[in-house]
Amino acid sequence: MAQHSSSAPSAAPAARTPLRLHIPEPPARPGDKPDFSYVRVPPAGSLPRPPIDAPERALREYAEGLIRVLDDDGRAVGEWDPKLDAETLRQGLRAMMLTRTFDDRMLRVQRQGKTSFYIKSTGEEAVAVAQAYALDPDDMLFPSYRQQGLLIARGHSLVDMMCQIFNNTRDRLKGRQLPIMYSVREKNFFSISGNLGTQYPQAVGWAMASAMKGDTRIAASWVGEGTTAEPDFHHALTFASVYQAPVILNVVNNQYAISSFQAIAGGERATFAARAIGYGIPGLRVDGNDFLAVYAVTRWAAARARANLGPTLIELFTYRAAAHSTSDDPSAYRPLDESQYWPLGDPIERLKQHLILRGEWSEAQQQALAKALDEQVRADLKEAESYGTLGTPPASPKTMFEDVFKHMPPHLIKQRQEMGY
Amino acid sequence: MAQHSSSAPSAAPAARTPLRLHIPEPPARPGDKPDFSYVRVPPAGSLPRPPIDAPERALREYAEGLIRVLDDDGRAVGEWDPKLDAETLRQGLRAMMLTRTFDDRMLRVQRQGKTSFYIKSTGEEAVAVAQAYALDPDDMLFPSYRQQGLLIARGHSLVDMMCQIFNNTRDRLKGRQLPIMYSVREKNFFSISGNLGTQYPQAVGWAMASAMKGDTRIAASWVGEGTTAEPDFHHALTFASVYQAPVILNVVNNQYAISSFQAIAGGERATFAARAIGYGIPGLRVDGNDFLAVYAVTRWAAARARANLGPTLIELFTYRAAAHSTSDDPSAYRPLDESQYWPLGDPIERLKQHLILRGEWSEAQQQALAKALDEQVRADLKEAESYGTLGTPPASPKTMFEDVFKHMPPHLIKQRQEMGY
Amino acid sequence: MSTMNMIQAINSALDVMLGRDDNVVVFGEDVGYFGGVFRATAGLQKKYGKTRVFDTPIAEGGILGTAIGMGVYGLRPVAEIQFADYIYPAFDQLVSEAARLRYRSGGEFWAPITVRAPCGGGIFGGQTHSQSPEGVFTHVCGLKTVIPSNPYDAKGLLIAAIEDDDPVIFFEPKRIYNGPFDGHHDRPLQPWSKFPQSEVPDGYYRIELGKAAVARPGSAVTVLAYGTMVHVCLAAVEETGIDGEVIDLRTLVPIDLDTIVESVKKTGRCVIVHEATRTSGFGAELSALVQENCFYHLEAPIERVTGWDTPYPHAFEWQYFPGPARVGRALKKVMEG
Amino acid sequence: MSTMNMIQAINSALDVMLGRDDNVVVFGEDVGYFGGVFRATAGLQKKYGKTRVFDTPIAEGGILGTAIGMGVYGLRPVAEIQFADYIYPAFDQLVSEAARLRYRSGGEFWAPITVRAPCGGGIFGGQTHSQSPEGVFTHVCGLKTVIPSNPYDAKGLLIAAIEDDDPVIFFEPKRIYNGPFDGHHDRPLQPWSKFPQSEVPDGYYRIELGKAAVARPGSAVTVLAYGTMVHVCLAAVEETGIDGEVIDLRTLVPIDLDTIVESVKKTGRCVIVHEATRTSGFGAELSALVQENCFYHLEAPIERVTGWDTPYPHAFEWQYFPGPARVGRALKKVMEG
Ligand SMILES: Cc1ncc(C[n+]2csc(CCOP(=O)(O)OP(=O)(O)O)c2C)c(N)n1
Ligand SMILES: Cc1ncc(C[n+]2csc(CCOP(=O)(O)OP(=O)(O)O)c2C)c(N)n1
Ligand SMILES: [Mg+2]
Ligand SMILES: [Mg+2]
Repeated sequence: MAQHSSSAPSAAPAARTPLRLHIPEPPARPGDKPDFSYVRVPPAGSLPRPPIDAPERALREYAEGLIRVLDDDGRAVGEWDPKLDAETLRQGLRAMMLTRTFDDRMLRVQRQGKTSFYIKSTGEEAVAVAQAYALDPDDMLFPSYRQQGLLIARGHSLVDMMCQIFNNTRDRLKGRQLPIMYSVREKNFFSISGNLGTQYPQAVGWAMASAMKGDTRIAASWVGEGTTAEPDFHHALTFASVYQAPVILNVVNNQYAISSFQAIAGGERATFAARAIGYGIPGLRVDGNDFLAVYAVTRWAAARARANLGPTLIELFTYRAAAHSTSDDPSAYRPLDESQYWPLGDPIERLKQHLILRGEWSEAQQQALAKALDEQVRADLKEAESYGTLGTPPASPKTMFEDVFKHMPPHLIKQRQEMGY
Repeated sequence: MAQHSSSAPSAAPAARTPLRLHIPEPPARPGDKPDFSYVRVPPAGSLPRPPIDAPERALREYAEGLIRVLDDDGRAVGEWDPKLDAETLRQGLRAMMLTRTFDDRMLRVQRQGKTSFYIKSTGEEAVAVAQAYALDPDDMLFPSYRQQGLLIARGHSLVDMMCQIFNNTRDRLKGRQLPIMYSVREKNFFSISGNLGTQYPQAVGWAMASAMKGDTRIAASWVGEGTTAEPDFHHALTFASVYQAPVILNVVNNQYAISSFQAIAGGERATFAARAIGYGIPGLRVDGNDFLAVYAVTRWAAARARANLGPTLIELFTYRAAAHSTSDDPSAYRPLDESQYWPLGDPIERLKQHLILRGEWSEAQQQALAKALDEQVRADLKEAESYGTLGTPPASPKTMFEDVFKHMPPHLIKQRQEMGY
Repeated sequence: MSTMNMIQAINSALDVMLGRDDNVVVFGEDVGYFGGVFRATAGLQKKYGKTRVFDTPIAEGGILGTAIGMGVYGLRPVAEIQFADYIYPAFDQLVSEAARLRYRSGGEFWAPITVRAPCGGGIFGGQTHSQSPEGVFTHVCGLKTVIPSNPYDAKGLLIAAIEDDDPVIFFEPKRIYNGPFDGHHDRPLQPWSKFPQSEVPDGYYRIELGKAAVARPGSAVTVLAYGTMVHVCLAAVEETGIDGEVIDLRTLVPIDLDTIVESVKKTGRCVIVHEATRTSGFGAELSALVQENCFYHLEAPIERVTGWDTPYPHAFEWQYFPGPARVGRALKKVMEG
Repeated sequence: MSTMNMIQAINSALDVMLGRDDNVVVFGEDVGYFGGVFRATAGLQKKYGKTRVFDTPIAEGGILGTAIGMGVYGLRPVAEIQFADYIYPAFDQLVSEAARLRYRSGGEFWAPITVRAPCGGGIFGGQTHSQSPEGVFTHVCGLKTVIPSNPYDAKGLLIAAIEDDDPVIFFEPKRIYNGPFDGHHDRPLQPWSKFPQSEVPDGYYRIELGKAAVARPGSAVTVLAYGTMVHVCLAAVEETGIDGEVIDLRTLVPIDLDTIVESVKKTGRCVIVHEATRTSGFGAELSALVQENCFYHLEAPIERVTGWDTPYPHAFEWQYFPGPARVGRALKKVMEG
């Protein structure tokens, strides 16, 4: 053998093929016919409900399947049926409808120039509402900006929400935040951040603290599928896995991140629920437009966390039916009528149909309720507007120097004086 | 039903159990008997070699198994045997031995105060050497600080490496870097960073660029298992998956990150190779002390990348036999003799045994080679020391203002003058 | 020559560079098919193809980490961070990697990347769509920081940034994308087309990094500003009738100290204006430099007019934004001082 | 009362607070069983248990993200970042979250976290174990930044930081862990035990954040410094025989402006010293503040002595480190100026 150091020999290289870069694309662009052939929709009820102490390894099929309870006719089928009583379901239906009514009204209000910005959750109401129902009221929520349904399901005052949206004299956030960036401590609803995903490890930290203290409350957090690419997603899963934190980590896969199709976030090669596998965390994929399935899966994860069996990742498979926000125009990047082709339907319609099928609801009741909710929202709006809208200063600008620190340091007092206060 | 909004009802909460936080622990601490019962060692040859175009989904067993070629007697068995000729193996053995000899000598040199710092790769030589052999010389390497074997296997001058370690007059990094933070452009060996993991997405970006240009070169990168918790690990896997970058992402699981056992990095609930599953990337776990297995798995991943079939994550399962660095004392956190119990043996011993078994090597040759290498390293050291050691200024301090930017801007010229140059 | 607003000028710079140099690639969140949330990359994917102009996952650190790798390969990546407020997840790749690579490798490797990020307030964006984080980048040796104030400069500087072999952070004051906002939020915005700086050559030209421009010559006081604040300062000078020399820094690092010192030695007075929070903002460095270099010429204390040391409060945008009234007060104060 | 070096004083502060308040938790990389790479947490896991003192994954952003969540729950997390050079991956959680939480939630939530990080050079750590990044944090409203210069202060300030309901970045100049290094690297280090500041009460006491200390009274020139540089400045004053008043800032934000202004008004001269790179370092802010508040008292330009605007070069440590010779030259210069 050679006695002097030499380069590593490489096996005779065959003529190499040129490499090429893959850039994911959505199946349809404006002008194209909507195409959801990439969505595999298994029959409702086809997946069994595992025990809450099943090891992650035994749960892999849930990361790639789709847990569904409501079938096409609105029947609840299979082991995952949470068997909720009709009154609870009517309440859930009502909360979803209230969320949608609120969203629609606030969009109009923004169009009228009474506020600068709004974000709807249309088509995704089951996510927030059913999950709020599946959790206990003292569980701590670390949401993104698209889970207003959590607050509504927890019975928070719409007037209070509107006052934040208007930044008016009753805005509890003192005019400091963009509309919809709620913070409602008494509902255990954490301050929403404008920076994507930061709440995810915070929820894990909160849950770790709860476990350190021998408390019984768990935490839950939400990000969009686009946000899973952010580092805080990885931080949250790593820490949740290592310390077996009692937390539910939700990924709301509504197919889009502003204009980007979910393949750009990594949805082409694996589901978002599958991300959990690599951390030894159960990943469950659920039909996000199926109130019963969302409720059941969340209950399962909550029970698991409460039993010191650790975290769960839930991918809520749904569709963002509206624009990203009032600053967005989806017709620039996806077919105009795409939402009508979404194969998992509308969460409100599906729950309504289920209740009617059970003989617990009727079209007439539905219409009456819709009207009542509309009136309620209008009345609340009237009250909220009486405290001012965009352009009504929420309070003295003097307050803008408060809460930077608990106690105002000299340099801020001086700057406040410089401003004239 | 109630007509007014109300809180989400929660199913009657059963008496809740107090939560508790899980803190992972290694199986043995100083004074305890070493315990590697957590390591499952499947027989060599038990896993088949899949075709390079196998879908990720078909490769899951590799993320949790352990690909091994050399059995306990040193025989190469099973489909993964790369069937390397004896001369190549002798070269590989030589490069591993040279790496170890170099490490041992440099440790001594540090102890003598001739340099400030050193990091050994003892016990992990097969990782760097076999992987260098499995890649082509023009493939781009983005290593961590523990893959000096890559440079040695690529035939880089030891004198040049030593001059960097000494920060002497021939230090190509002009005295700017901590010892061992090599950068060797002509060997396609990227500048090592002191910040963990940053090279991972950089390797992906390099590979993306290669693919954009229709080039044929691929990239490879290395991090320790502890570093997988950093955000750049997630960035790299996400981008590699989305764009199907021709890159090999290696995780060297040597059981420790300074004092932290791999469970603290998340190794308790899943393997590090399994992280890949969630991104739809094949994750292969390999016996990192088995030269043949490491070579074979790397060749497989390289062939896959070259065929435009995308990235691969390889977990190299090994053991850090030495201290983390010269600043570390492992007897403070793990049993002193732990390395002797490591179930996967020593990479040099195992390859030697294999060659002897094949009749291609002997103990006498081994001893002669060891002696020759020791002499070579001593001779090189003598030369390197002739250019200076710690405390010999590498060049004029004037150079410290160069290379901050390509062209020195006025404020740096001024600062240089202020310093007296 | 065409009439362009700042978005069009930036788009044109990218277009020119994509056309001239095959190694230029443009990417970021929503940058591809959609053309960016501010439309800065509109039409470019269609023209140059999906591997030259493309969308990325929402991971600013991943965007810049891969950009550095592409730069090491030999490309000239131009990455967009959707809002400057979202650059922080990429901070480590910028500070520890892009800025250090040439130095630590003894010149073997470098990161010829350009990072574009819309910055600044005045658009009712609330605290996470209004920040001006340039100050922290000026503290990081190895990074260049550029902030244009008009379409002509934006194009010329962006081309120079892309051609630069060092990492450049290119902040775009989004408030002036459509017109030179002077802080009078209650008056209609004048579009760029009414101003000469909207006359932009269609092809290639560059404005050297590191050179300030005198936006308005004057003799009474030197006003140092950049980005949106250049226009605010011009208005304040106009309205107070104080003959201020308004210097548009354009590049913060490397700074054009000669132009600053020459002016302050002439006027003997100096007002520094930026939108970023005051403490340790770039104004502090400017103040230190001016007093170090012009101490014996200064006739009054240097004044800083800046954003307050609070987050940008949504409803108090105009109390926060350093408008012409505040700048005017500072001008009067230094004239009296 | 015991004799403690800085590591022991920090360990004692943590010990006292873990003992006093069940909500205090201590964690970070290698912090648990091992007790930290600098041994600052040695013995604490054994004493308080694994859920009070523990190791974390290597993810600085995850450490601070979870710390914020724990703080929201009601704990008082004390997180260690192994070296200040590695704080950047956590930058977003610090800047966008910890610093903003109280403000954006209208006071509903806050982040009472303490982030300990060894900083500074002079230990042959090369460019990634030597940085002094305090400047960038002082630009972030909502964060407090503290840097002690001796064992007594370190313990008292750390206790105050832990008890503070706002996020505090607590930088520990690692060069003075064992003794007050004055920059004379060719002389043997004097251990802390030879100095009165090593007399540290065993129990609880606090030093209020936001208050500077006069390390040496003087009348000729005001010297502003913090951390290791306090000792370098004391040596420089001694060696030049110039009667400098050396002020140890201790807290950078909120800054003790009164003490600074009072001194400069008395001396009429000012030298500012830090180890961090010059451009936009905290020295720039100090210079701006001094000239804004003491303009008419200044008799010479304010001088800055700082690290150069380059990474910390391993082999040129002592050319980079601002030692007593450089400080001495600046003292002489301002006295002549
Ligand atoms: C760190 C950060 N980067 C970028 C943005 C800008 N941004 C706001 S929403 C959004 C898309 C998020 O998509 P997804 O996570 O899927 O949530 P969805 O809007 O669909 O609910 C982007 C890129 C941001 N707010 N924060
Ligand atoms: C961002 C960052 N955080 C922390 C450190 C300090 N540090 C250096 S090596 C190390 C352990 C790394 O362990 P691992 O990734 O397993 O690699 P190994 O040393 O075992 O090869 C740590 C924490 C660092 N260099 N960079
Ligand atoms: Mg989405
Ligand atoms: Mg390791």
